[in-house]
Amino acid sequence: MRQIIEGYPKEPRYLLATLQDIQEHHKYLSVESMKMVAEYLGVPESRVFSVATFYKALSLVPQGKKVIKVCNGTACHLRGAPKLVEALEKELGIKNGETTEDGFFTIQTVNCVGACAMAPVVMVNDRVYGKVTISQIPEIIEEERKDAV
Amino acid sequence: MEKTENLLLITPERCIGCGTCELACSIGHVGEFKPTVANISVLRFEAGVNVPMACLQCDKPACVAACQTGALEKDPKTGLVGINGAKCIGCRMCMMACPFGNITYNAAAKQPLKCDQCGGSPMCAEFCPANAIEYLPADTATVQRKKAFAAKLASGISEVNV
Amino acid sequence: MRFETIKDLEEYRQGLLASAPDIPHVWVCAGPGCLANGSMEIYEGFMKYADEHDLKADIDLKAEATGCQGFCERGPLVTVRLSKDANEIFYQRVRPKDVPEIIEKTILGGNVVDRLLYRDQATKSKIASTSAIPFYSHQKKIVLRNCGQINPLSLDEALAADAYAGLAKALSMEPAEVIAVVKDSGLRGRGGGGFPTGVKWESAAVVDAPQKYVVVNGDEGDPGAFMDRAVMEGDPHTMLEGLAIGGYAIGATRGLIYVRNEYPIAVDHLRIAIEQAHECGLLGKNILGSGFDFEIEIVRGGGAFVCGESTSLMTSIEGRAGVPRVKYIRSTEKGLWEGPTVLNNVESWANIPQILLNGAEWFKSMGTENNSGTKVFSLVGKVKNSGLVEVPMGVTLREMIYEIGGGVLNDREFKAVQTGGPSGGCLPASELDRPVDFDQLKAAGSMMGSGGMIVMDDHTCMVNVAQYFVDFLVEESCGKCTPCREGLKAMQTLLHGLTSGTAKPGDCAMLKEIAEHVRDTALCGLGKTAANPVLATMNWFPEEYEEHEKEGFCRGGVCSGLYALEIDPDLCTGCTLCERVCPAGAVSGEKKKPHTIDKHACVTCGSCIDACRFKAIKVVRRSE
Amino acid sequence: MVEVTIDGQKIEVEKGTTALEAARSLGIEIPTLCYHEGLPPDGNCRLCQVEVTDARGRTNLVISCMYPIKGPVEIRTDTERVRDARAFVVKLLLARSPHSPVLQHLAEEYGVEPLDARFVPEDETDLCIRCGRCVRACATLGNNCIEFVWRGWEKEVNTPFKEPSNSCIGCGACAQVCPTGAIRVTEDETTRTIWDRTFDLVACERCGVRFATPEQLKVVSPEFKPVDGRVLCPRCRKLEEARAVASGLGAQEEN
Repeated sequence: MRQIIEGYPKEPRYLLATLQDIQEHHKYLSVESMKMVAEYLGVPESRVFSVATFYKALSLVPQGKKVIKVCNGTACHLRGAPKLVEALEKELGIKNGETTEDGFFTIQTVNCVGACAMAPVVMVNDRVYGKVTISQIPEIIEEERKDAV
Repeated sequence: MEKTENLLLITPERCIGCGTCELACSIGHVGEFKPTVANISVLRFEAGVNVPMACLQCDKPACVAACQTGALEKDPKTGLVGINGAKCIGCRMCMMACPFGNITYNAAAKQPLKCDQCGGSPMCAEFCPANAIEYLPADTATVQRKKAFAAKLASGISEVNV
Repeated sequence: MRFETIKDLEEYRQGLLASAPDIPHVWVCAGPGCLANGSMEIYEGFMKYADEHDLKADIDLKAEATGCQGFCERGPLVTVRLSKDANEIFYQRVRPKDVPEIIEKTILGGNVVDRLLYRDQATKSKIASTSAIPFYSHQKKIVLRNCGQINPLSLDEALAADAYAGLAKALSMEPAEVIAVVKDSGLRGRGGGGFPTGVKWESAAVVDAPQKYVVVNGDEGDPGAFMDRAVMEGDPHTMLEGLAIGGYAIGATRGLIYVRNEYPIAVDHLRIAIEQAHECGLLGKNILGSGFDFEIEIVRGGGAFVCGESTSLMTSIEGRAGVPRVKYIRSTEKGLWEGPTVLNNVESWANIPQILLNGAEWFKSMGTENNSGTKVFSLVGKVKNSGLVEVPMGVTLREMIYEIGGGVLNDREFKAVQTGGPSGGCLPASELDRPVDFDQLKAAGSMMGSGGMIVMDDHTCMVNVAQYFVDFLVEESCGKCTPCREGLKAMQTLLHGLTSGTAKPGDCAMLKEIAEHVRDTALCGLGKTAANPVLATMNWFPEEYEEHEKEGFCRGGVCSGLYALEIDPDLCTGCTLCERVCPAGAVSGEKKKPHTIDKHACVTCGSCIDACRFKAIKVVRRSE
Repeated sequence: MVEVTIDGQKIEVEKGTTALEAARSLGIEIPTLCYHEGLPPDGNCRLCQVEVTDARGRTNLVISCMYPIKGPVEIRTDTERVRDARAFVVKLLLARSPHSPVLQHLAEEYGVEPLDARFVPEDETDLCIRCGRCVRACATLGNNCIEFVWRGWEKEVNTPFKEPSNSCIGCGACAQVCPTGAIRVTEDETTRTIWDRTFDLVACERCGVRFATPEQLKVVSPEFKPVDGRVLCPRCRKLEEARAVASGLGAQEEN
């Protein structure tokens, strides 16, 4: 953690970048980590918390091993993304934005992953599934669960 | 102090402790006789010694130093420490900073209160029957008198730069 | 290698061109769409095959992963060119198992693999040459000219394709002359607003300040748009070059690129390109001996749509929550860290090098009056040929959708086309012959935006579309000003009422009133344009709003519970597709005989509408 | 100096003067919520709209608290469009905080018909209008203990990590500047509680009155001086100062 934080010069402008790096490595921002960042960069804790809650790329709660991102860009929306979210919620028994109790899955909707031609698109971590249908959802989950185990 | 046109001079030796200044001040500022909200107060001691206390309009005012919004500012022309109530955010630091307890805070109005010399014709001086409070042109003699008063204060002259 | 002078650079470039071997060349598209379709496996397949079969003894093969080639619908794409003068052969929907065949048949044998060719829907004939495919033949590429043509990680390839020649030319001119060329060219900001780029540069150039900045807005946030991503990933040097030219012109020694968080590949490619340019003296101190110093750094966005707004973007670069500032003082006077700042989007910057190199007249020869040059669009939605296209300004919507896009998916009826993302609007069929440029789209009540073009068919509910954008904006509003924070929420409440059949009489009128007020009173560009999706759909499709409010009817067949479905027995062929997709088991019928829908069992999910190839599923009013 | 016309009255103002300042100098009242003279302007509530017609004849709605007068413009503060825009802002804020007397009063003034129950959030007791005066006050004092967190409709003011802030000095300026009274400060005999943090109150070593938090006294310490080694409240300080004067005049120890 300290290594990540001290990778930047001690200037307030690196606040967002530092938090992003922590997010990337630890999958969320703990209160302790945010306090360390505040101290190192000389930024008020209130501002760190403000930035941490403003940007969607940052999360205050641990994410699942597999983060399922359902693209809800316009093309994906028109081609049925909302129904995919419903199907995922049903399959995993959690709401959009939540993480399963076993810590395997988090469902998120994202605004456009830039693969509109393959709409609707679902990303599981870095893996992209294109032209997804509701009936494929259980298979995808099964496959990813095996991978996570 | 040179730039000040007039000085509010307090001569406690003359004070008879009648409290007229407090009444005059409150009537001037809030339109009623209410010594508790006056910006001047008379402190009465034994043996008939009475001391009126009001803002000394310090040269280097602690209240101004404590104020972060510019609500309190010393006017370089008149030497007055003025309050812009609209700029006050109610932190009350001025009140704590004043070594003489000469600023109060009106919580209902969300305003700090201190002597503003009634904008050039202080009521306290006008109504003081004993000339314990005077409003006189600043010259060598009056400045000297003011310094003499300040020197008697517990904080002493050096600290307040009066 | 370090270029000390312009002459060094040009000599090196000539050397590259002269020494390039004339060997077969394979370009595997590694744009976002193809990558998602597994194009990396194909690329690796080529490399592996070449290794294993010791191809080099026989024939030298150059296989490369490129940026987006545009025709995402048909991906993964592989382009093959046998020699310098030969036509490019375009292979589509290639699978890893096709690789040996392409090598053996095409590269070694000189024949095409018929199965992988594009089949033109209109003529029903197969087309081998890229340039003969309608999707490409109507395009004119300036910004995308290198995307899909070069390896984005190779500086040499970029240099062979004229990279930094525009910068070299600019450095031999006076800054004011550079600005004059950009002004003359008529280039307007490609981010959406269409403000003249040269004028913006000039207003920053005249300000005297110790530090000025040029900034790239790469926070491409419009849902359904990925133009800038393609440029940053596929041809990073062009944008860096444009930025350096801008820096020289206005007197800025620092450039910043604000890249959307969701684009890690773009960040990687830009970072590598910056290092490459730095190493050989195309960035850094005393560039090409001109005395001009210029440094570029990358700033990653944090996932906030509002950061596409200029003042929010700058606030975000400064390391704070990306909240906009009241803008009565222009950024060109006081922007980033209070310094004069020119902010342009990726596409604007990428146009600059070619404008410098070829001149303002050349640029003006394309497009329409006051709208010179080209525009990149991501053509997506219910259109056959989804993909990335670049066309001269002034091409009509019809050409875009029907000739390049190949028409509406499943040949359904066209209903609307949405441009400008959450700030834009929808245009109906009656507007199809409208030329596409800044002024024309604005006149029709939409806007150019950054280039998302989303086609919608008759199985689209315009109230739902408006709700989609408002939902998006409610989530993305920074919440600073009252109209955007509270007003959008109120609009959302009304729209959800309409789409769920719980609207009250007068709700549409109230929605319109609130939308107009939000437009007039919000603080920043996001808020001021946030009402556009609602106002535009209300303007062109008032009947749909009325039906939702008064009858609880959704003619688009989208809003659950607000319609019923029937199968037209005359059109139904009994193919059973609808029966198979129905999650509720509401469709029944014998094979090859017209099917029927049990309205009581139907959950109105609409899956069958999209599945039917014969337009046999009809949306009807519910019978109580 | 620039000459501008405000509601028909001409006035000369310094370049850069805001429309609000110019109007107020003529005694023309423009309602404001997020604006506070002692704080940097933010322009977020959008209540102080006025219409400005520039030299080219273009008329726009602007927010007067931040619109800088740069040329000879005409400003109108009470047109139908202006009243309409202000009423819209009030209507939205009132839906969020239906029990706010300040908003109720504005709604009455602008003839606002409140939005129906669908637009009122579940927690209708929320008085905060997200104007950020408290945040700016705290930042101006250099304490930075509260900030906006989350965004959009979810946006609210809170302490870091929703924990009691360790940089808070309990001065209560945030509550003092809040235009709607949304911030609660509670005091009992010995403590003051604000933003979930409870502060001891320092007792005057003479009269025993609890008058400040230790954190406040620490901040003010360059100016604040104990008298004779005793921490005194302002009233007692005044008394002690006067006593010093009095004893110089021969007064005896009183009481």
